[in-house]
Amino acid sequence: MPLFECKHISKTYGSVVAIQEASFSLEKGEIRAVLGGNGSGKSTLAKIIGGAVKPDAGELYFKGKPFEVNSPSQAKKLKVIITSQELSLLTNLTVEENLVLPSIPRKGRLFIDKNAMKAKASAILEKIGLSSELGVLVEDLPANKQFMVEFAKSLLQEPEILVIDEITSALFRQEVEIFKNIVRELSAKGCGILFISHRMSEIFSICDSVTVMRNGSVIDTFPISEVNEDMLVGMLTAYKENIGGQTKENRAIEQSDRVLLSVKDMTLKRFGTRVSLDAKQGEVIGIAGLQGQGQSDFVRTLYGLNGHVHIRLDDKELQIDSVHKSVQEGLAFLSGDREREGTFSVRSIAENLEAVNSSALSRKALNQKRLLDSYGVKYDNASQQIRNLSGGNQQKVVIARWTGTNPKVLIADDPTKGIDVQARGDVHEIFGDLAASGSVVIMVSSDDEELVHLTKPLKNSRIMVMYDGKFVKTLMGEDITVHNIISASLPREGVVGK
Amino acid sequence: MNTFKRKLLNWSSFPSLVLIIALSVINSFLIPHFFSMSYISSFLTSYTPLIIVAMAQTFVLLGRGIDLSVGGIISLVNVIVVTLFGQGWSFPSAIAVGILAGIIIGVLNGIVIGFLRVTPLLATLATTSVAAGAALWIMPFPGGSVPIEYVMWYQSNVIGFLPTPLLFIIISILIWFIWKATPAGLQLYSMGRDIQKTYVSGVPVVWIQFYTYVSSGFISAIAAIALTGNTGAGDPLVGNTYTLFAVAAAVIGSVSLMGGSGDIFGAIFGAVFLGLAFSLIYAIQIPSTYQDLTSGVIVLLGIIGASLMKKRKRTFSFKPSHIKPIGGNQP
Amino acid sequence: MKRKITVFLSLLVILTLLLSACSSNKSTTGSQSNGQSGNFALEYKSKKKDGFIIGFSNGYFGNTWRSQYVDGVKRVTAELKKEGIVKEVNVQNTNGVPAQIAAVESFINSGVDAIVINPVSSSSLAPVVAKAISKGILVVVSESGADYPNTVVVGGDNAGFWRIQTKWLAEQLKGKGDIVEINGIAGNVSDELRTRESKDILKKYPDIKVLGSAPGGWDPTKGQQAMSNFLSTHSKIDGVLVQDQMAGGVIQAFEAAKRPLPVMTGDFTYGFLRMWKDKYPDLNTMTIPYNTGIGANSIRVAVKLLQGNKLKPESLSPNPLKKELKNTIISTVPYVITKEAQPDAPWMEGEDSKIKAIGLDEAVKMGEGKGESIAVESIWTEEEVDQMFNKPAN
Amino acid sequence: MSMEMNIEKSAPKPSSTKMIRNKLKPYIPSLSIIVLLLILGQILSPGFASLGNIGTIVSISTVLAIAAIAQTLIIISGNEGIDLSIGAVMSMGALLGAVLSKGMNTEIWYTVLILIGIGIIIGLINGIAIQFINIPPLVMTLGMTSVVNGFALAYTKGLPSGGAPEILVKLGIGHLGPIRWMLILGIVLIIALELVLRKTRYGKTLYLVGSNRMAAIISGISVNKTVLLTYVIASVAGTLGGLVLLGYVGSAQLEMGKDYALLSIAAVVIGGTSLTGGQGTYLGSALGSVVLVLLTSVLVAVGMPPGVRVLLQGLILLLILLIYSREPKLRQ
Repeated sequence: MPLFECKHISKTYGSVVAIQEASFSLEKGEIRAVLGGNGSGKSTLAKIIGGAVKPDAGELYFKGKPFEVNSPSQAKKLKVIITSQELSLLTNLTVEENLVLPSIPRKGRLFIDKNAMKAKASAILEKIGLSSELGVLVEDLPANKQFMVEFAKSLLQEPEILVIDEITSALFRQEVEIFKNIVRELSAKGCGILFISHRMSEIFSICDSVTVMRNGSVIDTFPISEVNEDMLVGMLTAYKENIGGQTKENRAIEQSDRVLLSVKDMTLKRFGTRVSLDAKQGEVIGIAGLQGQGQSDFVRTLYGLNGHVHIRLDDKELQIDSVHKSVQEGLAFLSGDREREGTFSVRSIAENLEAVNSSALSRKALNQKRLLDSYGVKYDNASQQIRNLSGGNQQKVVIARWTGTNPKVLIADDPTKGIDVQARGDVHEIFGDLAASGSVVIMVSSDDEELVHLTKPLKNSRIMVMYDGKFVKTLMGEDITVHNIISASLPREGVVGK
Repeated sequence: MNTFKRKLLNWSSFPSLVLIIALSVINSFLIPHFFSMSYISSFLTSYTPLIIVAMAQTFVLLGRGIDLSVGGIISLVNVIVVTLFGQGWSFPSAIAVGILAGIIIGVLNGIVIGFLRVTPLLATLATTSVAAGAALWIMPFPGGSVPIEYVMWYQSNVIGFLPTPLLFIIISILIWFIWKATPAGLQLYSMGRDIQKTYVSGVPVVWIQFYTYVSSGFISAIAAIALTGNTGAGDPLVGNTYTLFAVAAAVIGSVSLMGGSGDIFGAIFGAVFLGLAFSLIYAIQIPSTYQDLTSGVIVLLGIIGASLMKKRKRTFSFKPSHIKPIGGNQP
Repeated sequence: MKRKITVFLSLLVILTLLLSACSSNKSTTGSQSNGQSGNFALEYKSKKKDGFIIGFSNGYFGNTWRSQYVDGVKRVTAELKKEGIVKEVNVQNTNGVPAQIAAVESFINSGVDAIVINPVSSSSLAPVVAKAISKGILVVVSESGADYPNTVVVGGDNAGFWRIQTKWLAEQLKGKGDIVEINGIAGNVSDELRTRESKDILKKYPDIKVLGSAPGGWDPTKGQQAMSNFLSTHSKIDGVLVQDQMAGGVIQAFEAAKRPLPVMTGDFTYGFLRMWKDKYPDLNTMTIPYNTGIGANSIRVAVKLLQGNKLKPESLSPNPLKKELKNTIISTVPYVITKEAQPDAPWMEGEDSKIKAIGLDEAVKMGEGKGESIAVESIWTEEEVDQMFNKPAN
Repeated sequence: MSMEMNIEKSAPKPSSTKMIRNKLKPYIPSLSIIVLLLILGQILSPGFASLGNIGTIVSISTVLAIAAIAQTLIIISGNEGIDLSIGAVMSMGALLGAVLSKGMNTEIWYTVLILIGIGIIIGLINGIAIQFINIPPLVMTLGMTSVVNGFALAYTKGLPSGGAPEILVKLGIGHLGPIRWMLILGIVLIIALELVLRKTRYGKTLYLVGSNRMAAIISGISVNKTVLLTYVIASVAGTLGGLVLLGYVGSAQLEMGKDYALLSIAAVVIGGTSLTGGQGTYLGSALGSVVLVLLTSVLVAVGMPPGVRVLLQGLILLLILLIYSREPKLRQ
């Protein structure tokens, strides 16, 4: 008898089918990877299992009995826990308060037992290597630590089924190791684990089996030993030749020595440092570094989000005093945080597309259908709300919003976060095309491999590594490797004066 | 010592405390006997209902709701207590029924907002009509009375020098501490910050919402009992003016309308600030046609002042402080 | 979950009981104001002859009637200050019971000699008034009815105001027809006193049918909306019994509906009178100023009392809210304004001889140079006030 | 990308009837309540649903609908946007309108100009405090209410001179043929506002700003300008709406527009505009205004003790909200 079983689950949002007749089962102690492209229904499936989304049809069984829950709290009572990239942490509470929120220890049935709460929290924090964060407000934690706390929160609930929805994407290497150990430990105890991730290396290093989903359907499930990366990717997508540029030829980009964008001694407020950058026409620049070393600060400052900056663009000296000005001058900014900085969720796809073009720049309307189709956006009609699209499709609309205006410089801050392999390849291709047409692309990514995939195949490209608010290394050509990025990212004597 | 200082400076209610101190200094020059016991006791007699109703509002605001029905509840409780007493009920039992009525309106709010998911602003706008209409129906015309002993007791000192109104405030604070000490206290703050995340964390959020509105109804009823000690009679329109002042007091006390931050002491300070502002206007003889303008400007300055002080604390980052990036590169 | 609710509810019950128990604690016997049998205000013993400080608390502020009422207080204060009798009159406008209590408390704390109060509630200011009196402060209730013990009331003549107008309307309709009523604020004393009166009068005219009555809150906007509603649902409306400020709104409603203007009561502002004279000379209406001078009158009476003068028994009438309490000087309506002066008309029968029946032209003339929203007003002269008091003994 | 995929991914266009139904959908609740209330009114008081009365009710609704202009725009602008000061601003517009125009037609343009100026100032203060000092709109406009009321009182000393110029009275109660000017004004406003919201750059931007402020900033939209402009338009609509109110009532009175603050919020929400911003139509708000006016009218027409009327009004409003103005369920 499987530990958990889904039979013919379906769910639609409006006219968009999220899951269609999905079935699979999970054994006791099994670590199962779930792999799928954008809108393949992984996250919806996770939410259905966790009780936060109600399926339209289908049956769920847990330990052989029907699993009928009406809320996350009921699922939690049955020890079916989900932990997701959409963190469930409340930023105004402390770490320990967040950890115990699902089941607050009580004394005398009515009151909170503060001591028990602290004890419970410190035990788990020690396990994940964050004991020093006891009592700290979650809003004061960096993102990677927030993800670890989110993970710890699920552990505290002693899961028998644990669904992990892409929480490793923001973690550091050493944290990923801790994470893997804990997952293995859970599995040894008999917990069934669903691991949703795009990171192949993680999938291959911890999972026992893998379920592939596409377009809301379960394609198949394999023991991990029977598949390799290429096979999986092949199953995910109809055009495997584009993935990550691995099999792709170097693109011919118009050679140009003309400096399109030049920044001199731009101050990064948070670090008190000054940085400079010259970018030539057609260049793709990857910005790398450890989490929070100023990569985001750099691109955001450059875009005018942190106050006045002085730049030289297309042979013009410019005082950028607002984002509006940046956009007018041909800068574009793509954020990976779609929900907050990308989409206008209650507005239509068409309005989302026109946000920059007609609202900010008052230009003539775009050819929307052509744009959407050329990026392969899956949609019903352009007047439907964008929130009905899957995450990856939403991000494509946001990208189309910018490329439709022919920007001179495209700045991207971790633009492929939470996007599947296939869409990621599409995005890289779009960036390459843009550079080929003479623009500059500057991209920050938390994923070193991604940066390598983006820049390596291109001639006019480099990776700049940041540490403590400064550029510490520039990698070009054959030097562009994950290994070199990591070694340049780490603090070394001579680089950091402290 | 240093951590105490830091804690104090970071305390959400600190700005309103500063406002109170500033206004007290001004008032002490302009109002004779400002620091006398008799002044303080008469101040408390007058403003205790406002202080309490601001606390009631705080419960709801913390959970990212709003309760516009508090004024209606006060009127309703007031006329019920007076009417029942007039019909020969014992005063304590009349009070018990009155408080029950407050709770019932709170329950109505809680059901409509928590379970049936109507926007709080409009739901309570509708229930305030229900409460106020019921009050007017029960007592179409001001009148009746409560035992004179009760009025005397309310306006005297309960033990030695402790003014009785403080007792009502203390009871309300007690309710707050009970709330805070239970899981519901933690869940309230978390719900105020993000209801969806709190729901996903397995917290029964609709019940927490329900409790906040019931508590608000209950505490507003306490405010009504205090007010009845001050008026000694029934009046179907008596609570009208409290609703918006309660919101203003809470906001001046840095209780966020966005939920999840602030505490009950901020609300108390905010209410005291309003009281001091009005006292100031009564004391300095402003021409009557300019009084409304003056009080309006003072209240507005209070709001702006509290906001500015709060803002100074978070200088870094252009993002609203309540939403932090998820997985972005910023710490 | 059920357990939680039980715990929660029982907690509420316990707290409720606790609170009830506290409240029933009759801890103080207290010295209840002054033990004397008479009325403190009527028996007021003068402490000084001049330089009085008076607190004037006006419990509602938000229409032009009140503005003029308060303005009257200021005008008479200026006079009295010039004479040196009064040192200061601190006028405080507040809205709502709690604010008015606070304002009166503040007067008590600042040590005034007398408080003149236009209470926003006929009942709810009793404790604070009693507190003031217990501190030896003279309290005069102005305009609005309230039956607070140990006070003197200088009351507006709500009863007379509405009695005469209702009678007039009934007479114009010759005792027969369909009318609608647009009243003030439900739960307000003045409105209650007025509507009681019209009910009594209309009982005597069985053939006059009241089609409906609606509260207009003395707000012309609401009055107009109510009238529009009546107009649309009743094809025949012969008369409208509408209180003062809303009369203009009623006319607008009729105009908008393109219906002939009915027999209706009017407004006492010069704006209305001029409109009546110039624009609607054929309109069958009348008006009685509900006297904005009552505030000024109250101050005058308060000063006399402060000086130790005693009111003649015949100056006092029973309190409109409590007949056995004889503490009220009715500030009778000064004029009855009809198209032509009709002093002998049936509606004037039995009314105070001080009420003057005047014609529209005369009334308009009185208002020359005055603003549209100014109401016809009459303030007692010092002599008139003197006549209400016994001659000083010395 | 292959052609094959394009075909697969662009779904068929929905039929035109379906489009129309979708467009009408947001208005169905208010329209059905209007019909229901008219029938109820007709039963309780024959003649209620007559053409004349419907005209009257629509005209009365126009005043509320003007307040709803401000409320709709501000609520669409998002970020908890709400305007509690609109009632006070309208009262002030009426009072100053009477005083400045001295009741004369000749002074009307001068009056309008000054009122627009004052509206701009109030809107700027509101907008700046909300946008730059981060004061929640509810609180800022609440504070502004007492300041505006206080200002109007101080300026007029509570005794406004002048009156309603004839031209305004004509607008307020006059007819063009069989149709009331107010009805025409209402229709003109609906068309104008819908055009502004749908066709102008400001309108399109407003929806985006209301939907997601941060995304709007990133997209290079001048969010501050849009929000400030919205508060300014709202206040100007308020002061000029005060003139319409003055014409409708015929005389100025302190706080005569007081009730419109909360009523307009209710109208907007009944009209299907979500309080979270980024969505909504003005036509909906106008229909919501009609619903509210109709509700009061039915209750007045029936005749009952005042307390009961208020109570019933509350219960019916609650019922309306329950039927179709509910927030999404927590569980999707």
